[in-house]
Amino acid sequence: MSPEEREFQLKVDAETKIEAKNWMPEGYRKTLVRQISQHAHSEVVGMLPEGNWVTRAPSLKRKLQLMAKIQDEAGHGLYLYSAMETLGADRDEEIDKLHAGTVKYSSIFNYPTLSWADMGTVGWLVDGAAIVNQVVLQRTSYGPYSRAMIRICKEESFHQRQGYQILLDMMREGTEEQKEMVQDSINRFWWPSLMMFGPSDDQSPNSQQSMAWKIKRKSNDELRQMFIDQTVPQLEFLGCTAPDPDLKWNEERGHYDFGEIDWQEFYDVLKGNGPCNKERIETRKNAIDGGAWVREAAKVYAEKKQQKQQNAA
Amino acid sequence: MSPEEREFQLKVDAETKIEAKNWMPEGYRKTLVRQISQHAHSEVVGMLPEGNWVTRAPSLKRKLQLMAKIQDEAGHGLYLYSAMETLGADRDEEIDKLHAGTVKYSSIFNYPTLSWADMGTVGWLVDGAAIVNQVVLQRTSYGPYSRAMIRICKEESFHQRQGYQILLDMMREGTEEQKEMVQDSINRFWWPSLMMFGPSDDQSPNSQQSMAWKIKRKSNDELRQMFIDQTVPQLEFLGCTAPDPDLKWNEERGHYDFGEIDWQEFYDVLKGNGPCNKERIETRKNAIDGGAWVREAAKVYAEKKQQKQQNAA
Amino acid sequence: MSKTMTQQEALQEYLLRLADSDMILGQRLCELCGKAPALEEEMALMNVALDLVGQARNWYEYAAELINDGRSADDLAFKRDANRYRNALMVEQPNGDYAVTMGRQFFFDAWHYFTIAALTQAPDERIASIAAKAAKEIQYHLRRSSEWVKRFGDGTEESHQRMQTAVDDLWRFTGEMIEADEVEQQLFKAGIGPDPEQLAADWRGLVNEVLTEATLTPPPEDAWMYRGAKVGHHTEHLGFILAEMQFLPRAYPDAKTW
Amino acid sequence: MSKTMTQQEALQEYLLRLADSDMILGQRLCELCGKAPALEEEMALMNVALDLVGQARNWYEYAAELINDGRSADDLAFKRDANRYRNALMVEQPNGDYAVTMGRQFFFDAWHYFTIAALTQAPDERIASIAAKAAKEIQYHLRRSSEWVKRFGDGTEESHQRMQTAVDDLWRFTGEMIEADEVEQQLFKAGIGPDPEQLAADWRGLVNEVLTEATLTPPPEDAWMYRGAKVGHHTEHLGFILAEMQFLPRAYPDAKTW
Repeated sequence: MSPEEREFQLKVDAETKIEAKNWMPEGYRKTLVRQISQHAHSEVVGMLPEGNWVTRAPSLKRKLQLMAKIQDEAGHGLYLYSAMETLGADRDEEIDKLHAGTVKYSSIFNYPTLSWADMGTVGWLVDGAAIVNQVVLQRTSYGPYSRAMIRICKEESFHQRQGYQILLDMMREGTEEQKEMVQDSINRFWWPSLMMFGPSDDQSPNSQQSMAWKIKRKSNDELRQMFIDQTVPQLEFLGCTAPDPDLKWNEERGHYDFGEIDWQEFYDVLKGNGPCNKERIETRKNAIDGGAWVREAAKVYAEKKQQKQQNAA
Repeated sequence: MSPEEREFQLKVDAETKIEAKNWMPEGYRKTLVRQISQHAHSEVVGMLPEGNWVTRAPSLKRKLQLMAKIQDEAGHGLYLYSAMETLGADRDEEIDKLHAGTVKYSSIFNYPTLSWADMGTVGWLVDGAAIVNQVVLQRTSYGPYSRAMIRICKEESFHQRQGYQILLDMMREGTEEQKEMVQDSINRFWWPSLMMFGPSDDQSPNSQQSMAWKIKRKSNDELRQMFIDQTVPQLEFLGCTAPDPDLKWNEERGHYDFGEIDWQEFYDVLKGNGPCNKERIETRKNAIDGGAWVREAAKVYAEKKQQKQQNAA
Repeated sequence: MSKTMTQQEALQEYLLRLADSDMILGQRLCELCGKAPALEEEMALMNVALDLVGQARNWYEYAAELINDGRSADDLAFKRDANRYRNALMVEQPNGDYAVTMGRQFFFDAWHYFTIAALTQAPDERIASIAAKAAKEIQYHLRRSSEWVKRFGDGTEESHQRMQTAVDDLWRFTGEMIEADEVEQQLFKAGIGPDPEQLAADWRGLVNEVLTEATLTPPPEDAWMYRGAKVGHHTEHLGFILAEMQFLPRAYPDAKTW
Repeated sequence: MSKTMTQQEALQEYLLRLADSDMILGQRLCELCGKAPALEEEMALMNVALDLVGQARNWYEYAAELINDGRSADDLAFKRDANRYRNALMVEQPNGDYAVTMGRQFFFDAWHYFTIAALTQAPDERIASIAAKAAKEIQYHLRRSSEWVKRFGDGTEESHQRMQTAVDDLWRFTGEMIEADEVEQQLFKAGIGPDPEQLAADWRGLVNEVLTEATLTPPPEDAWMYRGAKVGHHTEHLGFILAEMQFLPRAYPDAKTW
C-alpha cells in the first residue's frame, strides 16, 4: 500500500468522510462512479413503471401523490448525478453507457406495472428494499454520496409509507376485486424485490473491497435478511401472503427463513431478458436522443444571450 | 360545335352511356376526373371520422357493423379510383393533389365525431345526403361512373338504414344520457349535412355545363330540398328536432321550408378552416408517405419473383 | 347556455372550466413522464403538472360544494364524459414535439396568469384564496414557458422552425380562451371574473411581446378560430384522454376508496 | 390455474383465450383504420379485423353460455379488466411499422391456423362448427401475412432490415403461444384441443419455412421467452387497449342498448 493509500484507508477506518478534493484510489473512484451512476439511472428508469399509471391514477389524491413521488425521483436522479460528477464523471457519458447497455440500472424496473395496486407495492416493497440499502449508505465513506443518501432516504421513507397506505386502504376498505389486485401485485413483486439486494454473498466477488472502503457497509445477504425481517410483519398486518411456502419465523436464528431465489431469472433479467428491458431503454433513449435539438436550442440561445450582454457591457 | 361534339351531345341527349373508348370533350373528361377523384377521396377521408370510434364501439354487434361499413368505404374508394383511371387519370397523382390541398374531398369529413351517436348520425344524415346525390348519379352519362354508383348506392343505403337504427335504438331504449347524445349529434351534423349539396344554384357557375353533359342531373338546391323533404319525417319519427327554427312544412310548395345556411362557415371549411381539415389531411399524408417503403418493397419483390419465373422458363 | 342562468349556475360552470383546463393540461404533462428531453425538464414538467392538478382539485372541491348534488370532486374529475368537460381546446391538444408542448403551455399560461390574477380580487373569499395560491405557481409556469418559447424561437434554425410551426398550428385554439361568452360576461358583471376586454388585451400584449422577442411571427389576430369547448364540443382528442384517465373509477364503480 | 379444474372450467378458460386473442388483434387492426400504406391494405386489414372480431363474438357467445353466470358475450368483451383477459401477449403488441404489424399477424396466424384446424375436429359440435367457419378465414389471413413477410424479407434492403428487426423483437412473444399449460394439456387429453407437441412442431415448421424463403434469419428456438398471458399477466399495453375499447360500456353502465 502506498502512503497515500494508507492515509486514505486510515481516514475511512476512522469514519472520516472522503471528499471530492481528497486523494482516493482509482478503484475507489471507479467503483463509486459505477455505483452512483447505476443508482442515478435507477431513479430515472424507475419513473417509467410509475409513469405507466400516473395517467390512470384513480383519484385526485392518489394522482397528486404519485406525481409528487415521480418528481422526487427526478430530483434524486439529479442529486445523484451531481454526486457522481464530483468524482470527475460526466453525466451525458454515463447516460450514453446506460443507453448502450453497458451500465445497468436496478433490474426491478424491468418488471411491468400491471395494476394500480402495483403503485402501492412498488412504494412499499421496491422503495422499501431500496431504503434498507440506502439507510446503510447514509454512512458510506464518500461524503457527497453519503449526503445525497441522507436527503434521499427521508423522501423514500415517505414514499414507502404512502405505498403501504395504498395497499392497506385497499385491503381494509376495498372490494374483493381490489383485495385480489393487491395480493396479485405482491405475488408478482415479492421475489423481484428480494433480488434487488443482488446475488448471494458467495456469488458477489466485488463486495469485499467495497466493504473495506466502506462504500458498502453490509453484505447482500445481510441486507436481504433485514428487509425480509422488517417486511413480513407488515405483510401479515396487510392480511396478505407471500408467494413463498418456505417463509417462516426461525426462533433459533431470530430471523425469517425463506425459499431459494430463482437466480436463473435474476441473471436473465440482468442480461436483458426481462419483461420490459427493451421498452425501458428504448423509452429513455428516445427521450434523450429525440430531445437533442431541444438541448441544442437552449445552449445556442444561452450563448446568444451572453454575447448580447457582453456586447452591451 | 365540332361534328364530334355534336355526335357526343346527341348520344348524351339520347341517354346512351359514354364509355372510356369513346371520344369526349376535354372539358367533360376534366370535369369527370375532378368529380370522381373528389368522390373517391371522400370515401377514403370519410373513413377517418369513423375510424375515430371503431376502437370504441360499445358492443360486438355495433363494432362489427362499423368495421364492415369502413371496409365498404375502402372498397368504394377503390371502384371510384378505377372509374377515374378509365379517363386516363392517375390515382397516385390525384392523391398527391389531395395531400397538397389542390383537390378537395367532401367538407363534411372536416367535422369531428364527438360521440358514439355520431356513428348513427353520419350513417343517417351524411350517407343519406350522399345517397340523394348518388341515386341521381346512377344515371350520369359516363358509363363506368354510372355503374360504380349503382354498386355503391346499394351499400350506402344499407349503411344509412344501419345508422338510423343506431339512433332509433338509442332514442327508444336508451337512457336520458343516450338520448341527449343523439340530439346533440343531430344538432352538430344537421347544417353541415345540408351544406353537402354545395352552394346554392345562383352561386354554382359550373353546374350548367355539367347538367347539359348529364354528369350532373339535378341542381344543388333541388337535391338539398329532396334530402330535407325525406329526412324531416325520419327526424320526427326519431323524436328529435333540427337546430333550425325556420324548418316547417309549406303546404303550398309541397316542401319543407328551412332556414338560411351559414355560407360563411361553408366557405371557411372549404378553404381549410374547418375543425379537422388539418388533422384529416395530415393523417392521410402520413399514411401514404410513411407507407412508401412498403409499396416499394412489394414492387421490388414482385419484380424479383417475375425475374425468377422468367429465368426458370 | 341556458338563457335563465343564475349567477350560481354561471359560477359553477366557470369553476368547472378552470378545473377541467387544469386537469387536462396536468394529464397531458403526465403523459410525458420519463419522456422529457432532459432530467431537469422531467422535474419541471411534473412540478407544473402537480401545481395544475392541485389547483384542479381546489376548484373541483368548491364546485362540488356549490353543485351540491352528492358528487365529490373526484366524481367531477373522473365521472364526466367529454360532452360535460369544459376545458379549453388548447390544453387537450397532443404533446407533439417540445415546441408544441411549450407553445401550448405558453398560450395557456398567459391566459391563466391574467385570469387568476383577476380572481385573486374576487369578493368570494374561497375563490380569492384558491387564486392567490395558484397565482404564485402560475407566475413560475409562465416564466418557464415564455423562456422556452424564446429559447426555441431565438435558438437554432431547427428550433425556430419548429416553434413557428407550433405557434401557427396552435393559434386556432387561442380564440375561444380570450373570447368571453355569456357565463364569463355575467361573472364579470357580478364582479367575480376578469374583465373580458382587459383579459384579451393583456393576453394579446404579452403573447405579442414574447413572440416578438422570440423572433417569431405572431399569426394574424383575425385568423379563423376553433370554438366549442365552452359548450362541450371538443376536439376528437378529449375522448381518448378521458378513456385513459377515468378508467379505474369507471371499471370499479363499487370501489369506495383507492 | 386451480389444481382441481374441471374439464368444463378448462374449456371456458380456453374459449376465452381464443376469443380474447381474436378480439385484441382485431382491436389493434382497427387502430390502423385510415393509416394503412395503401387503400388495398385498408380493405384487407379491416377484412381480417372483421373476421377476427366475428370469431371472437362466436367464442364469447359459447363461453357465456358455458359460464352461465348472467354475463353476455358483450360483458365478457367489454367488462373484464386486463388481469381477466387471456389473449396471447403477441396480439397486444403495438402496431409499430408495417413489418411489425405483419410479423405479429404472421406469427399469430400460423398459430391460429393449426389450432383452429385441430378444433374443426373437436367432438363438441359447437366448437367444430365455429372452427370450420373460422378456418376458411384464417387460411386467407395466413396466406396474406406470410406473403407480406416474404415481400418485406426479400424486397428492398430497408424492408428486409425492418422485417428482421420485427421478427427479432416479436420472437419473445411466440414461446407462450406454442407451449401448452395445464388447460391445454387437459383439453388435448379430453380430445378437444390440438396436440401441443404437434402444434409446436407445425408452427415451427411453417415459421421456419416462411422466414427462410423470406431470406430472414429465424431467431434461436431456445431464446428467452416472455410468459404470463395465460394467467392474466400481460404486458403494459393491454391496460391501455382496454381503457379505450371498453370506455362506453363502462362510462354508461345503465345503457341497456346501443
